[in-house]
Amino acid sequence: MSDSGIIDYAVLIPLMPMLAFPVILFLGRLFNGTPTWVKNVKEGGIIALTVMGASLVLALAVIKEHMHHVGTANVFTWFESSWWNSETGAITTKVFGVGIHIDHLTVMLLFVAAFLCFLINIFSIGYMNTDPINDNRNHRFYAEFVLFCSGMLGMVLADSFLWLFIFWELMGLCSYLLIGFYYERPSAAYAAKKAFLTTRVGDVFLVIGLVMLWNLFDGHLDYAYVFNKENIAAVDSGDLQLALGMMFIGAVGKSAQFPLHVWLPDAMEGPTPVSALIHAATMVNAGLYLVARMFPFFGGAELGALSTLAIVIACIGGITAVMAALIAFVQMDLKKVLAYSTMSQLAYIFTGLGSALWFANNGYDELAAFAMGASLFHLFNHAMAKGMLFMASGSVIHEMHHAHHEVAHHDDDHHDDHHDDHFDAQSMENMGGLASRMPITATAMFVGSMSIIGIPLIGGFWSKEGIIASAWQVALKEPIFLLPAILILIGAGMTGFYMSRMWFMTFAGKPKTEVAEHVHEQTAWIPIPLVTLTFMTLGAIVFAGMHAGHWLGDFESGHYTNFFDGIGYELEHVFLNHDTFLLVLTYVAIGLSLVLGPSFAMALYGGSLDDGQKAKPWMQWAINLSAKVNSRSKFDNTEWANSSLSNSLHKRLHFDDVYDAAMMKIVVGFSNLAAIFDTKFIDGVIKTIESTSQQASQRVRALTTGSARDYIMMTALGTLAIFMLLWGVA
Amino acid sequence: MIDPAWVSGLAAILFIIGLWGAFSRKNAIVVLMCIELMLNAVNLQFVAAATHWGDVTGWVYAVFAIAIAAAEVAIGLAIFLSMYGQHETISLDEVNLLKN
Amino acid sequence: MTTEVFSTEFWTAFAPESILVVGLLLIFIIPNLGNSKFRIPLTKVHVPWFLGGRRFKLTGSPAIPGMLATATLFTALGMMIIETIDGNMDTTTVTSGGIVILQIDNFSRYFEILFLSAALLASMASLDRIPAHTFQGKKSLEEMYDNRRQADFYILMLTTAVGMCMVALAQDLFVLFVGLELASLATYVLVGFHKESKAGAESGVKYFIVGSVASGVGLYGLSLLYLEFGSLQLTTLAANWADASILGTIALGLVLVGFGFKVSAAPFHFAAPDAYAGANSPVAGVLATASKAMGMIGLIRVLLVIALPEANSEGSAVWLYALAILSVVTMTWGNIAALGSKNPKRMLAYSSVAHAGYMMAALTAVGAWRWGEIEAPGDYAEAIVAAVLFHLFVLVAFKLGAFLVLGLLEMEGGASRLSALAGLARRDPLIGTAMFIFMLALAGVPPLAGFMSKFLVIAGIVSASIGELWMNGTVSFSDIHWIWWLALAMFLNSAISVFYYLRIGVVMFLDVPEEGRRKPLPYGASIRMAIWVCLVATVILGLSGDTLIDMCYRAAESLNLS
Amino acid sequence: MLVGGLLIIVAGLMAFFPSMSESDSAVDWISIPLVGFPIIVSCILLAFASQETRERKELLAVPIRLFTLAASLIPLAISTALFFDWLIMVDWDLMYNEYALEKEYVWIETIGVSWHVGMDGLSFPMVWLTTFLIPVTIITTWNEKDGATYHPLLLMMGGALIGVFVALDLFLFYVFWELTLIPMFFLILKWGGKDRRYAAQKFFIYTFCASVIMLLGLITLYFLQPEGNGSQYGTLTGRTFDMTVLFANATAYNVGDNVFLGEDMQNILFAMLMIGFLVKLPAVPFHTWLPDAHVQAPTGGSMLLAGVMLKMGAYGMLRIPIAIFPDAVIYYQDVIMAIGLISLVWGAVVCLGQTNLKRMVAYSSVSHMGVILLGIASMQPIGYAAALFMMFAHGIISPMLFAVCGAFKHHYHSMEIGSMRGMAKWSPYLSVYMMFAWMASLGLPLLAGFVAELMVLIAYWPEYGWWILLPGFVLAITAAYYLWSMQRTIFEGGDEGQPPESLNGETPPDITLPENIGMIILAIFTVIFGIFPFIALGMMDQWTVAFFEGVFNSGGI
Repeated sequence: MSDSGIIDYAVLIPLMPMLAFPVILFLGRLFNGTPTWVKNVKEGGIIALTVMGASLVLALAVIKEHMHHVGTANVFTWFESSWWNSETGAITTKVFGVGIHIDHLTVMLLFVAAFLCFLINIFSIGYMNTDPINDNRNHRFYAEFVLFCSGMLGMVLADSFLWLFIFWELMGLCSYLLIGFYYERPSAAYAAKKAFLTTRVGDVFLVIGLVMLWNLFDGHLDYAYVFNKENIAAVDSGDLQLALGMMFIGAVGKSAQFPLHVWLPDAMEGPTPVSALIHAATMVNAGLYLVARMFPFFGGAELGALSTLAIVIACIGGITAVMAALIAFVQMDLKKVLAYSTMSQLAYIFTGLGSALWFANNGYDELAAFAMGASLFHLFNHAMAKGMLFMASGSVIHEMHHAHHEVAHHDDDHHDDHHDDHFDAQSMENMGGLASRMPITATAMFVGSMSIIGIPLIGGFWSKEGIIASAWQVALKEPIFLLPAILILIGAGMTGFYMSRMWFMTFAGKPKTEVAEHVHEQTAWIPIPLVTLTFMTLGAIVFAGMHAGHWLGDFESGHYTNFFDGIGYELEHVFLNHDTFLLVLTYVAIGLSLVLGPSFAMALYGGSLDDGQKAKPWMQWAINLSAKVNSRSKFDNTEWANSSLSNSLHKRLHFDDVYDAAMMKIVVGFSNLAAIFDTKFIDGVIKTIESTSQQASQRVRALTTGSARDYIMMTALGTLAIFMLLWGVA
Repeated sequence: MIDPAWVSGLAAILFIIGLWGAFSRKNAIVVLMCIELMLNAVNLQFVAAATHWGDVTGWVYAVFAIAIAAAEVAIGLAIFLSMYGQHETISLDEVNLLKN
Repeated sequence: MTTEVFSTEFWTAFAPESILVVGLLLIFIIPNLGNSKFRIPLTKVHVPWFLGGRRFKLTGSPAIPGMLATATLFTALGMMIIETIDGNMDTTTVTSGGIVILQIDNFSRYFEILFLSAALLASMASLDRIPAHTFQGKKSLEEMYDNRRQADFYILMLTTAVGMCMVALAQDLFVLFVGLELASLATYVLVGFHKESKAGAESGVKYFIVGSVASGVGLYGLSLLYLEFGSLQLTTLAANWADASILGTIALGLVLVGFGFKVSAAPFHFAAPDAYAGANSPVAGVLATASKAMGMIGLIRVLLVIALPEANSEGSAVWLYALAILSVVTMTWGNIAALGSKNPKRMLAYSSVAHAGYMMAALTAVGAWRWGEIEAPGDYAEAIVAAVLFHLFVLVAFKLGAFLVLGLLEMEGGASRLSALAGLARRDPLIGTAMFIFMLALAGVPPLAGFMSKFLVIAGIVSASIGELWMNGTVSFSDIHWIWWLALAMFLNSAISVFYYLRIGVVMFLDVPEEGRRKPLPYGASIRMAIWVCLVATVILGLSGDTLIDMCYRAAESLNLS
Repeated sequence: MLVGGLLIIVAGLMAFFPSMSESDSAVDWISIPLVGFPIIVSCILLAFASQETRERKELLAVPIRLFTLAASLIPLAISTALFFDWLIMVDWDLMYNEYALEKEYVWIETIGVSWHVGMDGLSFPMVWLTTFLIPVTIITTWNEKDGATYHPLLLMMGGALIGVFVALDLFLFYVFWELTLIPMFFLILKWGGKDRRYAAQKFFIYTFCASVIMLLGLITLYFLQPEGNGSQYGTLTGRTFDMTVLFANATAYNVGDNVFLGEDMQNILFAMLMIGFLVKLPAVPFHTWLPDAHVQAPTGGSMLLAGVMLKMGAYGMLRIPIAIFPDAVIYYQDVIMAIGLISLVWGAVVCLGQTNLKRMVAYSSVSHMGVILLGIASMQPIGYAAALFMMFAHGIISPMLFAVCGAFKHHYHSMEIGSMRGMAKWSPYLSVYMMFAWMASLGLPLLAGFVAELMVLIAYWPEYGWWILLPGFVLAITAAYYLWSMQRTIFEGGDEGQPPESLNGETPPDITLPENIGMIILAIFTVIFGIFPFIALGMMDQWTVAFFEGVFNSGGI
């Protein structure tokens, strides 16, 4: 089945960036250092931007066309494979192709990906091209950037799990390259390796899952075939659950969930736009996308047969949500806080998806649709907000760098190269009071944080409530689900704390260093995406009004024609729920995230700005409030800060240590043993054979004594021997 | 007339003595003599067999064998001479430059 | 065709051999031509007598004997090849008094060609190896020696050739033995030819003594055979073999020893390495190829022509186990000993022991099948014998070739250490490459002649082990005759042998030449020519051995084994 | 320019001979152009060069090099033209036991040996690969010392390798099989590293010992054939070494109860043949010759060794024992699987502990060759096709790996991982190629190696189930050692980089132009075959189908 129309050109969406990759890379090698290339083309940034813009336009066109119906297109046959039945001897040939598949899920992620890629490209031009450290390597950045975008867009558009995986790996590669962008830093090199390797572990399972799926579905991995209800029903659901479980491990790796989460914080070694795009907004969503893709299996399979997997997914989500939030409590690095926050929020979505899958598998179609919608909406909100947060943090870091540069040059002109040495531009301990100095950034950060925390009426609130509600609704039916349900509820409060902590430490209070006093917002390009996304986040109610259910596959249902009806329904659903339990739950969650978490944060880290400095009014109240709370409460957390829990939180709950030890001690140890076995044993055997035969040679040749008498005697003996032999036979 | 079997027996004994002597004696000349002994055993055997079969070829063989033995002695002595020239000994045990 | 000795037909048929003898006599005579006159007694009439006196300058040149020998061998060889190559050769049997003495057939001619080729190459090489110094002026003692012994050397060489031819032609075991002795006695002297050196004298003594004992034992075996059968005619013996008593078997064993020494089978091989090491290289080459082939004729005659069971009888040959054990011991011993040998000549000697083992394994295979069970046993036997013949012939190409390369090195002083070969490929790439190709051929690397021959030998063994089993339906591994394991042993041995053959290559290509061997190699036109001939033969016979294989088959067929 | 010229030649060939690939083509496209020509030309060049003095050799190096390159382009042009020819036809006629461009000339008629050459879907990709790699290798190692003899040796190697792949006669096959040893032996011996003496001998002896056993198996098999009449049959033995006849016999005699060879006979012969091929492959525990040979071999030697020579083992397996003894394959299925799995895991695990770059890459070859065995053990056409594609893909990727190692050695005089850091600063091109090659080798999608690995896994699962975790584990380990080595060469080193001590303070250079050209060609083809695997996979798939029809379906299973 193949549609025609705009979808025929959909393949260009990933293809254009992919083709731009070599162009930028090699032109960069050629033109590096020429002023035109550096100033006007922004070392490839403009080329990339053009390409991403074109992709975005095309993507929007495709989205418009396929908003309400599924579209598919074949591109070419990738390979053919044949199977032999050893019983009958029959040989069947399976064709495996490449194609485009567009449905609701695709549409949503396509928008997120294309839109954010474009915005972050704009941001990068501002961020990357003004830093001298990036001279001579920016073309590399843009090349890898567009390749990544191609991977992300391709993954979303792919029409089969295999092609999903292929683009998934492509993203992994780009992630690796971009984390290691500052290749000369050992920490970057280490982080890049770690990221690739950890996700690779997940990918291995994903491949195995694909292989199992391939065999279950008779050589098909394309959505059109595997999502067919009859085909799903024909499959043994136990096997299916194993296969999907394997694939889920891949998703765990990619989306940095427990226990394969260790790579994400380190991945912040990459340039900030990379963190924004790859490690917050798009690539880490790939795992979610994969799990969301599994939805039809749960709907189609035998009732309850796959619910174990759904529970596992939700539990992993719950555990990660709390764990990441805990670690985020103690992080001082601005980007690392955001990284842990990303982990935690992705975990929410996993829990939501788990609930949706559970519902789907147990026959609660409407609830499933709701939970699915909530999860995907959260994905959307989180992508927008987190992308913005990262860009804002990038803005902060960038300006801190500039300020540091200025300050350092002001103070002493004697030495120029000291400024990189000991100053950490990313540490929140060096910031403070930036709200007035960086109004746009502070606003963006403010809105973003609120969205993540789940402040009512803003961004993530709508979706987060849905996720918590869904999880609890499952928990009412399935007691094991209480674990993730409780965990994410606690996590909501923790989110409130660490996000507020981050904001207050950075923007409120007095500047903690001299550098922070000299910060200005001065870089062009950067505000564009920040402002855009601020409005996107604030306007989430609009998207919510299109009904969360819309994000779900069933296009026929749950789709309000009247826009304001939708908003009304949404508001009613959240704040005046007819189900008392859910109503209470909502307010508990609001209370936790809105009141408890931020209050603690204010108490610990709040404070007023410098005298004479004034933030924009929409933030000033929060700063004032925090100053008040802070001064009222005599809250001392030094004891807690020195506790062993805090220590282990600083050490990221020892996961990295354990993994490193396992790798270095066990695997490398075994490897050394194997190498020794090769050289000592196998080669040893050969050398022994050789030396033994040399010795034998010595012995044998020693029989040739040189005395003719001995030779005669041997002849005589030989005669005798022949004599005996012949006699014996005769 | 003596039964050829006895002659054969004598030949066998001679042969064994010759063979034994060939590797138990050191002196090259004695070894050469032992080899001659073996050849003589062959001659005796031929003659005995010829008598046994009443066939004249055996005699011819014996005559040829004697000629061969003679040639062998001639060459052997010449070779021993050259050995003596170089090694100044005719003890076979002491001529063991080439070995292994 | 049957003819009497010295009849007209005899001379026609034996023209090549006659030429050899004439050449031999000429080498006696020509150098001695001089202005001596014979005074008729009691008169003063001086009749020119020409033998002795002041030698003529032209005929007295020390170079003459070598050229004469080479020319003679070349002529005889050419005649034989022309006669044989088209395959339409008449069989000529020579009788005397009812006894068949000699027979010219494909088999004997084949071996004669082999012997003469080896002798020809050796004498060509010796032209440079033992150079005749014709230049004027002061000569060193060494050169004087060389000059004086020119005639001796080539006379011995031709004598060896004649003796070997006689072995090939003989139809009577005793005649065979006489020929063997003729050749042997000449080679004893050749081995000890360098009597000015300790090694030369010593090797001559050892080879002589052990050889004499072995031939004594063999001769005694013959006498026992005669005692048993009353005749030493091959046909008679073959016909009566089935009725032989234990005495016949014992005699067979003793005869085996005589030939075993010639083919240098373990444990009769001990003198061989010493002899090769002490002899000069072309002579060692002849020992390793022609002399071995001579012994092989004996083995084939005795074991295959005489001592095989009748075509329709059950059971395998009586010597099967003895020969199988002997062959495995021989090949393993040779290879193991060669493995550690640091002297290239000894190494080649041991390798030739190993090759003897391979050929004996092939002969074993002939005795293996149960003659009664097989429809056409002769086919198998012929295939194997042909393979052995092929192997013997190509050995002349690459083993003798290898010895000739060593001979070239000997021209600048001894070649008894591996280091003498060091850097040969750098000093003279073509000679180095040739040597490497000889080594590869010895190891049995395709597409060289050595591979082809080994391949044929093994194919022969395997074919005999399988026989015609495939006709009976399903073939199971246990149905296969145990001699199949001989093939495996052969293969394992060839695998071992690669070690030492390759080492020579490595030394030649990698190592730095030792002191005193930095200059280019001595030129030596004729020895190089001989090496090229060997090289070309090694390659050509490997690439396309059809003509030679056909010749071998015809030779094998003329044995009338079935 | 080169590529353009090549395309022109290809176009010209196709224009003049529109039906090159027709099986009854009157022109013999294989014997002389593909096999004879490289060998003869190289022999002439070698003989010519060897007689010159050292100074003259230096002078001659450039013309000889150019001539060798030109000579090597001719086979490439022919094989590429054939490739296009088949590609356009789409329906491949390169089926099992139906050969294109088949030619037969009687060679040694007494024992039934003929010069029988032809190509099918199994051999053609390998032939093309060989013809492709030789010019690439020559270009990449353009500046190797003693070029006057080095490059002709590479050419000779290529001719012998093509000979192995096109031979349809067991004897011929064996001849070429052994012939490949000789140029390689010299390449290692003359241009090798410090331990070259040991490595060269080990290489030669290992393979020779194994192939000797294989030869015994072949001869035994030969005599177990029924006698026949015809030009291919030996006039004296009545049997033939012709593979086509052998395959026909094998299928004919495997039907029903009339099993020609007893089960144990089949198994023993199968094992004997396999030993030869497994050592060549190499499979653990016969693999230790490979790291030594690679580490000591010069770049060009390594490229051909890894690129084509190892595939001879896999090719031979599929060509002879598996085709003739289908029952034995099933009998030994688990053993093959186990050997493959052990090779796979062992090679990868050992890699992790290596500090020598080339040694690591060599062990990774061992690991990848294990994948081929897994494909064979899967007993599915898809697995076989995957094995074939693995051979092909690895044939493009591994030369690049070794080209990178060679360039590394060439420019930094060291092979130690970690002896230098921050290579990206000094040698950006080399870093890019290194990263690319490493990524391709660890099976990154859209590069040639991925499809093969995936297909093997797909074929593996239904047969062996959860054992699949081990190959999966290896995928991760492979990534680990590659990433680890990159981390410590390309990355790190601080702002100034950390050049290796072996440079003695000189500035580390980037790679030279020839190396650049060679590697970029390899990289381009890695991508092409990664994105469009069907170019080669199409014929492989159809061949395997025909193979299964012809072998397993006609076997009495």
